[in-house]
Amino acid sequence: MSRDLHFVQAINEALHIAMQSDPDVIVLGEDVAGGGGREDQGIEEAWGGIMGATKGLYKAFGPERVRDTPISEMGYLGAAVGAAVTGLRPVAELMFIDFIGVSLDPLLNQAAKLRYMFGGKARVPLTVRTVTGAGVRAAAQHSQSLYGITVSIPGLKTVCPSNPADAKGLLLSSIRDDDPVVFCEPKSLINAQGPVPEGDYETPLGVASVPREGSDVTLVGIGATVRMALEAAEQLAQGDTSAEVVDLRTLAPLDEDTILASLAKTGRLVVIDEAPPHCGMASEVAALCVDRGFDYLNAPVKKVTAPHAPVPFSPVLEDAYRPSAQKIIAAVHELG
Amino acid sequence: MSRDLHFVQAINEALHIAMQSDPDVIVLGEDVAGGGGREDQGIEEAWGGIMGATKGLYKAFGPERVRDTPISEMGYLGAAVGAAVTGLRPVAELMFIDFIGVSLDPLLNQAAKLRYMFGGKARVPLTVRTVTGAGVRAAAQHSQSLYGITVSIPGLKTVCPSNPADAKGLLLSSIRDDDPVVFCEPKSLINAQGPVPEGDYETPLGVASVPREGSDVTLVGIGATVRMALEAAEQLAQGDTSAEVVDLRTLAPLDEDTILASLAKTGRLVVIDEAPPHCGMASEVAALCVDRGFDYLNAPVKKVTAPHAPVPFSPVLEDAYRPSAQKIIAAVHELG
Amino acid sequence: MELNRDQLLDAYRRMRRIRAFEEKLYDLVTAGKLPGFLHLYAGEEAVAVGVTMHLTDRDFIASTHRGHGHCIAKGVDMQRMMAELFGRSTGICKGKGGSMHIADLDVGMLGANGIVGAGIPLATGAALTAAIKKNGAVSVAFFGDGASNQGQFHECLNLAAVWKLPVLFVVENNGYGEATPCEFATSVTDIAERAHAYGIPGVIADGMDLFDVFEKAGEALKRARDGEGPTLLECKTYRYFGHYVGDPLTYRTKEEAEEVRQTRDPLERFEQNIVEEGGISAEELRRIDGAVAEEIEAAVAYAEAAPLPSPEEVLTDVYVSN
Amino acid sequence: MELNRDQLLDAYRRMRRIRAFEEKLYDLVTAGKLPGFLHLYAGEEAVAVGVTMHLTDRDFIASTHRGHGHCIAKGVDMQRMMAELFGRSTGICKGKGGSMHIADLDVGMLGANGIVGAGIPLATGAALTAAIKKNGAVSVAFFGDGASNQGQFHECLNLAAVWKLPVLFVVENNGYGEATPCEFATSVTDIAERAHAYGIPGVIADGMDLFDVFEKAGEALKRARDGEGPTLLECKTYRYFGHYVGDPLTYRTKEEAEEVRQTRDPLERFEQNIVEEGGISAEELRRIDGAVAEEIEAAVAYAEAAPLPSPEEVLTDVYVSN
Ligand SMILES: Cc1ncc(C[n+]2csc(CCOP(=O)(O)OP(=O)(O)O)c2C)c(N)n1
Ligand SMILES: Cc1ncc(C[n+]2csc(CCOP(=O)(O)OP(=O)(O)O)c2C)c(N)n1
Ligand SMILES: [Mg+2]
Ligand SMILES: [Mg+2]
Repeated sequence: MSRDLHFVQAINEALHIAMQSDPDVIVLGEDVAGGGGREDQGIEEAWGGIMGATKGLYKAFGPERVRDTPISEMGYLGAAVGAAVTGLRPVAELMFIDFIGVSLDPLLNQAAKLRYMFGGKARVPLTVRTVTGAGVRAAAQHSQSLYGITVSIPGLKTVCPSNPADAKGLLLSSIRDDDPVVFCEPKSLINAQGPVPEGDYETPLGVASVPREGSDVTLVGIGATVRMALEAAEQLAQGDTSAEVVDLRTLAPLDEDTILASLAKTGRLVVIDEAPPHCGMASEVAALCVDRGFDYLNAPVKKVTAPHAPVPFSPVLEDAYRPSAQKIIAAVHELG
Repeated sequence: MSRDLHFVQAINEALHIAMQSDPDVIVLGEDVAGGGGREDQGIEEAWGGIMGATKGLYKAFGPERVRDTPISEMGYLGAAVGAAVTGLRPVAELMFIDFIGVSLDPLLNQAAKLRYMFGGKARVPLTVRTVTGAGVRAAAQHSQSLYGITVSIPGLKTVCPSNPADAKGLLLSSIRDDDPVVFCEPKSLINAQGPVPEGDYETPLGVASVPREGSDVTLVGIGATVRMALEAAEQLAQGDTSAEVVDLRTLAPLDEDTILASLAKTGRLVVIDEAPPHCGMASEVAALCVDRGFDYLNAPVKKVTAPHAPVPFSPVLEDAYRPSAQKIIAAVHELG
Repeated sequence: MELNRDQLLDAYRRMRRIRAFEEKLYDLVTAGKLPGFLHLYAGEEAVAVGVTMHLTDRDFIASTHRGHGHCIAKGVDMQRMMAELFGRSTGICKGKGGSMHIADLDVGMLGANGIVGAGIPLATGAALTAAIKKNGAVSVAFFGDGASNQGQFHECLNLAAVWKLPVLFVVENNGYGEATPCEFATSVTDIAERAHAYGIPGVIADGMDLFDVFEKAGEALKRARDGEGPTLLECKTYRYFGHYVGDPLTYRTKEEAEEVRQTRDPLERFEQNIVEEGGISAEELRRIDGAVAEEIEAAVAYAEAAPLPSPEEVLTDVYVSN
Repeated sequence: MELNRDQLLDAYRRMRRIRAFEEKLYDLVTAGKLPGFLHLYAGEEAVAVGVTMHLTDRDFIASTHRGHGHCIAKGVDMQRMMAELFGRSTGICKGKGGSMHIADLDVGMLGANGIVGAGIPLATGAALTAAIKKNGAVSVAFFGDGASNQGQFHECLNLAAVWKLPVLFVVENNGYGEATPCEFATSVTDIAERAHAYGIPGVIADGMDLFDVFEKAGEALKRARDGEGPTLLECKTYRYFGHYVGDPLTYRTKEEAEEVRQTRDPLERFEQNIVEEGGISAEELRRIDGAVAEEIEAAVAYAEAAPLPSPEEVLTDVYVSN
């Protein structure tokens, strides 16, 4: 049975299920309860996370397992790594992925590398939930799509769902995965609605989906750009171009086979990413195409990304900055 | 007039010239003097930087302009941004690029974005010198080639020289550039020798070089892999394959035209990078080829990179981990 | 340190501007007229004003996500601030920055900052410039109680202490970091205590009392200008609105906020004091209030009439060279 | 806290092992037999041993780039450590880690760490596990004076304090961070002072005196186990060799190091003490020295004979799932 839920509710449901089903799962981050521990003052879990994703966890699972942290991302993410390697399964919230600037080391040099450096002895079952992308006028330091950084780091996995049902299933898989996972929640989707199955289910990591089949061109989307790709596909259909849409879902490990299978069918590919163009996922997918997919290619691979600029504040500028169905269609037309 | 100098000596010379020619240039970092300020104890500039790159600066320019910092990368890089935006031209040393884990924010969210966020009012003439790459048995946390991260950040420039002469000229350009530059010194080249012109000269940013011309295949190298590419080209020549070698020199902004011109000539391209394969420079170059260079391509673009793994310690493993002339030749042969 | 009549009136005017500006923003956001996220400074006026009264345009300040008050106190033009918040091309940052990135280097304002704690190294660096150029300037980092748990706080206080930089670290302890009370996140009651860890003076001021802030900031800035190094000044204060406009404020009681407003409001206390002892009449102050209200209206009018940026602006100002 | 005869001998043996191991490494590197960069712990033995004597395998420690001493004290197998340093496949990390990443979770050793300060959050996290699982375990973070200027130090001491975690923070103040004397980089004379910033006890121990370290660590660990939260323990110590093997040691005088060896050597002071007051004979200690020397030789022999990893190993152990 499914019901329509907001993206953030799907996340919340996954967290409840994960904590329910495994006592080693803990949740920590800034204001994940929000004034947790003030029951005596009649105040309890005032926020449940800045987006509400952790609502109800404090009441359900108590102060030991649901912890508001100081504003110390490096410290608490690092502590989460230490906890993960000694027997817990922490789900840490990094309020915005932009804050990786003050907390990269625990991911880059610890979580990602401990297992390897220790010759296979360690497991780091850590999930870092974070929010990515533009679209809500949050400007340059709260709107980035920095998953290209985490994808580039061997030892990490990176996930980015495009809809509520996947969000729930992928988060459950991420939490239960024994490797460190960076779980990206696109800001512009937080309040998007969609059908979400009830109960406990896992959407496997490393497997892309094909939300729309087509034969003339492949549109590869990530998180928030999947909807743009679907919208573009819809409009292209009216002009007699049949576009197939691939939703990467997991950015690392990348489901190369699904991308290549689609390319084999269509011979043309456009990849759409909210991030700026260089050293990101768009280039990664293009590089895959020109290596393993070379024989299928009938046209250049086009990237529709943000420009090589920080995210501007003004709505006019931010709208011009982001990818859109229009830009995707223009790129498809450029393919000839 | 040129003389043969070690890479690190070329760097040192550039720093002397830069400080000499502009009183706003300051140098700061951990042990850039090393016990600077202990003249009364008969100890002065004990180290001159861990690699010796800053030797003699303390004596020549004094304690105000040459500053040993506490082990506080985020703090002193952030302060360097603040100093840059208020009138100095700081050259900060980040001892190993791996330490970006504890110091990303000043680059990611400050240096790179201030000008844009301030509507064009700020200038951030900051240079961050750092050491990259494997090859000296320094293991997982001291051997990374993380410039893919800085390249992905709009607002930063990233430079990586492959020889002493370029190191000097590019460093002078970087210091004098009004934008923030991350200057990468490949660890395995630090003691490499080569002819270095005397005096003050600048090698322009954003311009690749072609250290070897050829007609059958283009080998794109970065920093330490340029030598590997040249070695491979030499060996390929014996098998009647004429390889052209492109040395990127600047990773951002990328000299797309030089790459494409070479590809137009050869129709085949292999890109070689010390970094792991995903979301890095190798994918970036491949993506360029399959977009703007599509019409020139006669074969897949192959990436010769480190594997998707941390850098191992054991010499056998580290040697297997790194790109090599052999691997490049194998990739060229794969192109058919 | 005595304030003369002009200074008293100036202090009042600056505080009133901040209060009026923030209240106007609250209304504008609530009416759906402003994009983005706003963190309002109302309640904390005495801190920004008490400190910046000691500064000239050559002195730099670095601010936080809650930056409007610091900007206004430091002299950033309110019309252009307002235009920025409306996302207009005549905004102080051409509409590219928005609330969390308002800056104006011309008046020594190094920017609001969306990264908690990240203004601290910027101010430290400005102090380094001042020290090396020996130009007599000082700098000030404003930041919150929550920010004092960031690594950047620690690294920079130590750095500034060993280098004896002319910088003042002002922690605005408003009792909360978002929804979390200070005592749940911060292991000391008085953040000024943390000065011990750096061998520098730690001073507490009543952040709701302009005179106290003015005096203690003045002493600290004198030390800084005299080459005696940094000070950590904790101002105990309170924010009247939520963490951001839209915050449901479920983590504190209405009574708590009401009581502060009734008993500790920085504008009212200041008024009481200067009317009683400074020979200033309430009417003068009401005239200022009126003039400020007009300034704010004019700022809104200016902003609303200002042109939007053109989409090509997305690509400019990324590099000096473009 | 009294040490019985067995404990005294055990402490001596562990300290001797560390000393002998490090001296052997110095010779091996100097002879060009070992790859990579080594940071030797000789001189600081009393710290690692005095602290870890209070721990069992269930308790975790996190270490630094200067980690061999902590490993040996915590019970990591010396043969497999040596094999690791030789880059062999039977090394404790299969040759993948090397000196700066030696780890053995089975004995509660969370790894040496190449990132200054990065062991601190790992130990803090281990303490969080202990607190949540209520398994009575504690954890210890060892780090240097230089590391106390890192943001991670600050963030974790605060975090551990507000959460009252069972963790001991041991700062090994050996007077230098690389070539820079502590007082040039660190704004307080006694790093223990920094405890004030977190409202936790700050204690100074003579890091060259096993008894003093043992006693003060014992008290702090008792507090931790009793749920009273973290302690910052500063051990004043000294490293005999350079920062790394190869360091030209131009930043300190020969006399300085010589004097410490003559007057404060932790092994000699300990020996004097236990021979005089502990009823232990010098001969017994010489027998231990001999046995340890044999252990070290055996470790080298083991390592030299051990197989190299096969190149395919590069790709394993990246993920659990591969
Ligand atoms: C590095 C970082 N972490 C978290 C946030 C999200 N955030 C914005 S303001 C804030 C609270 C700051 O509290 P405090 O420093 O006390 O300042 P106040 O809001 O009370 O003025 C948080 C957690 C951020 N912007 N940057
Ligand atoms: C984040 C980081 N910065 C710098 C270094 C380089 N480095 C390695 S050890 C060291 C000195 C550490 O000093 P201290 O903490 O006092 O430890 P000690 O070496 O004296 O034991 C430095 C700067 C590093 N490894 N990591
Ligand atoms: Mg606050
Ligand atoms: Mg030290």
